[in-house]
Amino acid sequence: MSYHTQLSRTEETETESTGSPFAPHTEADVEAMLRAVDAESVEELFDVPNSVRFDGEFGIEAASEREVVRSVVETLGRNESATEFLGRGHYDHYVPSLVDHLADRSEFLTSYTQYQPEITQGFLQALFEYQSLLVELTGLEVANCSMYDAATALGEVATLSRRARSVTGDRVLVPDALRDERRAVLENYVGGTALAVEEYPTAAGVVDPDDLEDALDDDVALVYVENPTTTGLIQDRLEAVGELLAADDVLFCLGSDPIALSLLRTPASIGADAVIGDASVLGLGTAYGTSLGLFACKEEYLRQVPGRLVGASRDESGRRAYTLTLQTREQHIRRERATSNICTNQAWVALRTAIHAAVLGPDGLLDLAKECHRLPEVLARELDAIEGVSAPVRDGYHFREFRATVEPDATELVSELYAEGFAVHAIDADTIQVCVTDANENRAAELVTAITEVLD
Amino acid sequence: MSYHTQLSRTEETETESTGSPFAPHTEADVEAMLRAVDAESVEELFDVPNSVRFDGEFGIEAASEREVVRSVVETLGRNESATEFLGRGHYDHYVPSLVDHLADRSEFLTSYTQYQPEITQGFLQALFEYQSLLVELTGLEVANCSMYDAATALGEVATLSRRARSVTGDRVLVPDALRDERRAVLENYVGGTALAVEEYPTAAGVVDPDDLEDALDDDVALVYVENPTTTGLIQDRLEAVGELLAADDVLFCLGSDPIALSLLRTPASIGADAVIGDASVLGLGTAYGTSLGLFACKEEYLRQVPGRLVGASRDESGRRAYTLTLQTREQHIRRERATSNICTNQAWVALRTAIHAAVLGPDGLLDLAKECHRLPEVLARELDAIEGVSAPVRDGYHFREFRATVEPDATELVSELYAEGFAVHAIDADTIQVCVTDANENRAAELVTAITEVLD
Amino acid sequence: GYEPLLSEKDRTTIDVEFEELPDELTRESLELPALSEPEVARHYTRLSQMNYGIDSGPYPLGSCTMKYNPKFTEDVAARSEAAVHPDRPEEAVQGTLQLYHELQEYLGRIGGMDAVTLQPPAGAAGEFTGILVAKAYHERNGDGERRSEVIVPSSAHGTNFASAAMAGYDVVELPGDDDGRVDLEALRSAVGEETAALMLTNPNTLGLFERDIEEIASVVHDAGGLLYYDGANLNALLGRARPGDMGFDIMHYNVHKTFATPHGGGGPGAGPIGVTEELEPFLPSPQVEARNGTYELVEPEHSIGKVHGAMGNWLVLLKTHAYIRRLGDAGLRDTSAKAVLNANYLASQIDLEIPFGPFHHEFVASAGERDAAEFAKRMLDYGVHPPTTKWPEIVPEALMTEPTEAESKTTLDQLAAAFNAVADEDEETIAAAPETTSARYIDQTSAARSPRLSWHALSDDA
Amino acid sequence: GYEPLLSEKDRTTIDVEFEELPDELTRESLELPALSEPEVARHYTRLSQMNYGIDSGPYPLGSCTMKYNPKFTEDVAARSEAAVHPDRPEEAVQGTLQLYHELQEYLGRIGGMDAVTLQPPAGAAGEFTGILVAKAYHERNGDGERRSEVIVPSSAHGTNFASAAMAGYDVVELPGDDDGRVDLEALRSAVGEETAALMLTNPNTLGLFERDIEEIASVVHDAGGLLYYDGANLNALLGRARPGDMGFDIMHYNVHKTFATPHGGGGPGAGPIGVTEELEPFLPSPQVEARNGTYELVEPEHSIGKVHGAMGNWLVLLKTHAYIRRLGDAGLRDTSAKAVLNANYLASQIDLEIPFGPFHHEFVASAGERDAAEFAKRMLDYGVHPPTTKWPEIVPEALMTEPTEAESKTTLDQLAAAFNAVADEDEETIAAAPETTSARYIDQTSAARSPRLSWHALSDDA
Repeated sequence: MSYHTQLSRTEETETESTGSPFAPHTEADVEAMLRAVDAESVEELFDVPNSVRFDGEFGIEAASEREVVRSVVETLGRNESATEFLGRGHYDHYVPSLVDHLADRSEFLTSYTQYQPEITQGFLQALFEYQSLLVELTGLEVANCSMYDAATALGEVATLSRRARSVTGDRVLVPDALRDERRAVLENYVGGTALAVEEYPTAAGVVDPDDLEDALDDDVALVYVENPTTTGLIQDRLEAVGELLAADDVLFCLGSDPIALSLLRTPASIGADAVIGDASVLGLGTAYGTSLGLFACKEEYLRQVPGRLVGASRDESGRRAYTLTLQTREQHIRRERATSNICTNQAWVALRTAIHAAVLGPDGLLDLAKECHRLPEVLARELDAIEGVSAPVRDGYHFREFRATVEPDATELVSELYAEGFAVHAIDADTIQVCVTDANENRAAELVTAITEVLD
Repeated sequence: MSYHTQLSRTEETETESTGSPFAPHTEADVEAMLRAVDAESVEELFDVPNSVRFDGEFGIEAASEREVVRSVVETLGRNESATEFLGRGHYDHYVPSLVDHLADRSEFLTSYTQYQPEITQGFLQALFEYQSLLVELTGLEVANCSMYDAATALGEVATLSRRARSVTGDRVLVPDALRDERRAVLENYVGGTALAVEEYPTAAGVVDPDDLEDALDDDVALVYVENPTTTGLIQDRLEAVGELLAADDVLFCLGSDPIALSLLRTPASIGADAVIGDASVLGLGTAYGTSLGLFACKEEYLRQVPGRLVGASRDESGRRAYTLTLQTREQHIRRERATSNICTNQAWVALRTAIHAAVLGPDGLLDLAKECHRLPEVLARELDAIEGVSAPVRDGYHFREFRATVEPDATELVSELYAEGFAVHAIDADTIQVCVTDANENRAAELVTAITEVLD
Repeated sequence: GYEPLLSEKDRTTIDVEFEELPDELTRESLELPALSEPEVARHYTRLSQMNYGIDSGPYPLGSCTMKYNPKFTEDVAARSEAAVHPDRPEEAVQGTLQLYHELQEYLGRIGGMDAVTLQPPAGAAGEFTGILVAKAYHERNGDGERRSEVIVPSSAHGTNFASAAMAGYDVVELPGDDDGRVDLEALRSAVGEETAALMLTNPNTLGLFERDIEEIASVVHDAGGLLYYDGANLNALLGRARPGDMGFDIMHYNVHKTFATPHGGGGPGAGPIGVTEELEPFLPSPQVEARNGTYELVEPEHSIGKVHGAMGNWLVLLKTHAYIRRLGDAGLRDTSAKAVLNANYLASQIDLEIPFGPFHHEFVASAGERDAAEFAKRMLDYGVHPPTTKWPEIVPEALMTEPTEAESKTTLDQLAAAFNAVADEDEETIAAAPETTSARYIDQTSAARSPRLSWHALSDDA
Repeated sequence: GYEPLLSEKDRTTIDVEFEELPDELTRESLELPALSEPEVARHYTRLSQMNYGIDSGPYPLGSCTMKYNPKFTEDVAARSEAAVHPDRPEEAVQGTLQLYHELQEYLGRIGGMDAVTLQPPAGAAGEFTGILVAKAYHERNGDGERRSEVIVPSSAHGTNFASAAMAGYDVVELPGDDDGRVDLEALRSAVGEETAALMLTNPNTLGLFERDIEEIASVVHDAGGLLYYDGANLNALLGRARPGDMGFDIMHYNVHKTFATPHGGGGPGAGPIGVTEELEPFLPSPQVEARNGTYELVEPEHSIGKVHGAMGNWLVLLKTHAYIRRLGDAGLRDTSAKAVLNANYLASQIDLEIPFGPFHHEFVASAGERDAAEFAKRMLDYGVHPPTTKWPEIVPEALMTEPTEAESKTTLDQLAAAFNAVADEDEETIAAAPETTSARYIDQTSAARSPRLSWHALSDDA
């Protein structure tokens, strides 16, 4: 009886595992291989001094595939089941089934970075198309083929501003409404430089060019503005911001996402130098963190771009072909002088985003973006009609979400809504924030009813 | 704006659909194509007399992918959630994830019957390997590459017995314990012939060669025996049955399945001429009917076999290649003189079965089969310890399932167990039947508790 | 591409020993490949790469309706709630029964039939079921003995002949008219007291609508026969004409053709049948009926019994339900519009003789002097799947071509280019094909002459 | 294989008009491919067929640990319950937090570390996080200014250098010894008051265990520095030795290497880090802690803050959890056994110079007179993925080869045959490679000289 078939038995009978079910060796194989390397046992091959040899146990019990799946699913079942009306920078949209089926093809999923372009044309082309999507959406000339998430992309923009010769100064200005998490990541990314992060005042994230101007001085290297804001508002004075910043040697970075960019003013048209954000609003949605950092910028910063870039070239037969390019920016070539330390990025999520965008096409994207405006407008109006609720809190154009003041207590309301199967943000003692997209709009009416009943 | 992108919009905004989301035509395409065929409109192309033109509505509302998935899943949610301890010819076993991932590859799933072998070698080889698996399991020389299910395979064996020159007679003998459904299908398959279906007596499906001998006469064409029985028993006198039937010009057909065959006497060794059964116990399990008919027989019946056969050949370069073979048996060539009308069969389920068997390997298969004996033995013993339960009802060797008598009322017990989340068969007023495999054994202890409590 | 057999990678013999059962109940040994999960994963991944599916490119097999299979229907069918045991009592499976009932209703409306059974597990099984229903009907009318014939046009699918014969009928072949359609005179002389049914495909396998369908129905009905509709070509008529309205008494639906469920390399499919009110009592058991919001399994009064051991290919039916819901009325109508437009457009772009017309969903081109099978093999070298060949025989060296609604104009142009390129090539080139496929031309004759049907039958050097 | 760009199939410009927003807030137009679902399905199916993955064949990229990715972990990560919003309060996400906590524990035990954060979204992010922790520790000790250097061996991964630099450190490169390992004398002279940390891979990128690891640890610790373990090669040591026991203070885990989560064409991965008790207060926020059976998000006392906007690449972490559970102690131990056996066996079968040894999980062969990159391209023609090339530089024309535990002896023999066949070929043949791939040799130099990074940058004829 062969060694590994003993293991396949554990699959079904759950006798104790004696090894890895994913190592294909038969006993005969092991013997032949040991003979070939002139060893008596596998242990002999470990050149590890006895003093640091580990002979303990991890105390992790092996389990059959069936048991593991069952157990993990049961544990996940401990999560409260709730329809999420949560947003604040992390958004869910319906992902077409085709995205899963195509992205899960093992030739994509189980491949590595495309160091051998001749046998990885498929992924390279998909990433080239992803870059092209972002170029179209931002109006900027360059997009890389992925960062980890919006927060780390913001960090990378900040360090880029440090390297770019056209930019001077040590101050990085971010909106006072920036999510704490993004700010915290940014602080760590600039921690190795002379840059310091400072806030500029906004009205719940909406920038007033005059207030921004007051915060500006010669020492500002980077100004970061989000559109839409984390509070769900569409910026209405970006052109003025762009003009203000164009005059200076300041890098103007806009935070956004591919759905918003399908409808809103292109970053290029308001003078942005770079765009970062969360691109996984297409293709993945919220997944407790798994995400995709969008990164695009003007061509003048090309040599300072962090991360992978895919470029078009030709193969020996003269046919178009794709390859990773400008690798001399990267850590495996430039080491401590690289533009970033990033190596493994989020290529597969970028593939999902590209497929989702391809399924939607330009009309589908635009219509989805329009729904992101309409749905919160409608829901806010309906909530506003409830006694004790005032929504939206601020006049303005909404995208996906809005804030509402509630009486008597926002925290209590949110907690009671959880019990009813709805998740909304509590912002402070009398403010909630509600996010509505195509992913949860089917339960919006029930949310209205639930809020009415709780406040009644 | 193109025509089909209007449709992709409906995907997200649920405005009314104006056509198929799976037809890729732009408006410009349609215009150019109409010009090419010299038509003003598509309607013009329909050569349908007005008198039979349909201008009504089906009254089926289009829905977005998201809506359809949500709605179907919600409706399925109306099924009571219960752990099934049901068997009686339909069995569940854990299907490894790899089976889904490989069988779902679109090159397999979206292909058709292998009429062009040069571009369908992959599926042909998989089916050849499936046939080989059945040949090994049955010990017979020939297996086809799929039937619909066990019941229709039984029907096909009966009509084969009619065509086989070595077989005479008009009586088809089946066990009195045969499932009604299988009997009913068999009746329909022989309805176009002179064959008549009759029962022979058994002890809850277990055949007694003496009783069978009493039922035999010169007019018997086919004797069908199941091992294990629908009641969960392993036949213990098959060799005598085989000897009995070998003397006559009777076709001896055994009903079984690939897991049972991994452990039990090979049909060939007890003199069976053919084997039918449900092969989807590997690869699929119970799915409210979706199944896979196993069909194998001795080489002497080769030219009478129903369904597709894959054979080995060579291509022009001399390399081994596979092809559908002996197609002159089939309906598309032989028409009314074909061995069967079957065309579309269950190829994809056969692929799943083959993959599942490959993942298990011989040891895994055998161990799974052993568990199918051990688990019901243990559970029967535990149930027998409950006051008011006597299990198993009959001495013998069990496979997957067993019967138990219960007091005071089996129907009531079964109904109360449903309320507790367990499904078991009620056989008659005081008998239940319980099936336990690797798929539900994790809840067997809870079933014991539930039965104890209900009967308490 | 070449991939060794599993058995060439490993063949392990294990002794079957099991102390808990007497030796005479168990087998002695078992010899199968013992491979690890990574090896199995690569084996089948490579096999898949040696296979052509709809997602690989166009697949214009006439009469097979190979169209795009939407992926979301797979997700729905993969839900664990869908895979229940067939012996569950009605009350424990209301969700499944509701969907089952809805699909019965949808198909009835689409075909213009009064009642539908979903039980037949494939199109041919649907034919067999339909003929059994006809037979039961005639028998119930005391007419069973006399009505011993089923009439089938010569251009019909082979399954029609075989299904009728399986049900015990004599098959009467009906020659076609010069215009490729039913010859009314021939029909009149074929029909009589012995006629149990006429089986008809409409549009027929040449893609032609049987314009005289009402007359045909009268002839058959007047003689006391029933009219059976072979649904293989229904994709041509969705929302334009319904078999029930044309006078058909029985029809089957090929859900894996018309309703885009995957063909799965040859199944599973599903072949529901629809019947008129008169024939409803003869349908297989059980039917699903809705009563006061709950769903029940009901045995029709004069049911023929069963044609499948459980409820048919339920997972396939579930995909069908989801597909029909996705499209709705407008989507179904548009499906036929584009299928017919595509066939006509493609025909217009091919430089081969294409007799008859006007075409609906398909057409049959003639390879002329060339061998149609060789012509098709050469098309493989152009990266497309060829049409169905050598059938129907009324067209010499037939290339029966059905592009379906799911192909774009660009793809149709590529297909036409492949047809035309081969049409321009010399015999030698064509005969040497295919050159670019994973296997070269395969010898089917010798495979049939000395059949080797399992790895046990291969010698070591084979 | 060749597949046009989406933009070559269609480019549709739509006007962006939306009455509900002022014109100045919206863009003017949007130009993107407008394709139907069937067209999109074929596009990406074909692209996938032009890509090589682990399920296609062996992938012995040194230092990348490309091993079989079990499929069930994908199913677990695809569960809707797994995809919750990161702003859910603790009490609403106890299941997720329990798994998160269990994985922290598992990794701690496997690495011999006292505490683990799962937040870093990749291996390099783990390095950066680890160095930030070291920095925070030194700063807290009032030693931040002085300790301005991180020492990195010359054979280390490029990320080590870059991560240290990103954290603001001066990088001191440590030359290797003649035996391919750390030169203790060189280390002693490099270490000093300025040393914040030494970053080390063990086994190193030559596959060699740093036998003097305890001595190395003493040297660094005595100088007040910290020892950082680059976990890229942990697959060689599972259950045989633990970084924590060797004296490392900080380590990262590459779950997409050691724990078989898919590389995804370049991510997502995950790079958890483990630290000693002393460094635990500096870990990123939040940590998941278990208190009386409930799980809480806790900010460590002197936390460095955050290195990712949410909880890291959670779906990848979930797969890691499932994989570790599947294997358990024995499976993990066996993983390293087979990985080391495979590397040694493969090395024994290759007719090239392979300096140094004994090897653990990988080895570096020398292409000798040949160009390693060209050698690798030629291997593509033998249907296998070549090794990592030209690195580490200590071996001339390096072919850095890591077969992992998941390859069978048969596959290793095929790999060795590919190495040996190329080794026997003449320069011309090698230079002409590859010949059988979907693209021929690609000019990377001109791609970099005039970068074309989107379809907008392509002229019509390009």
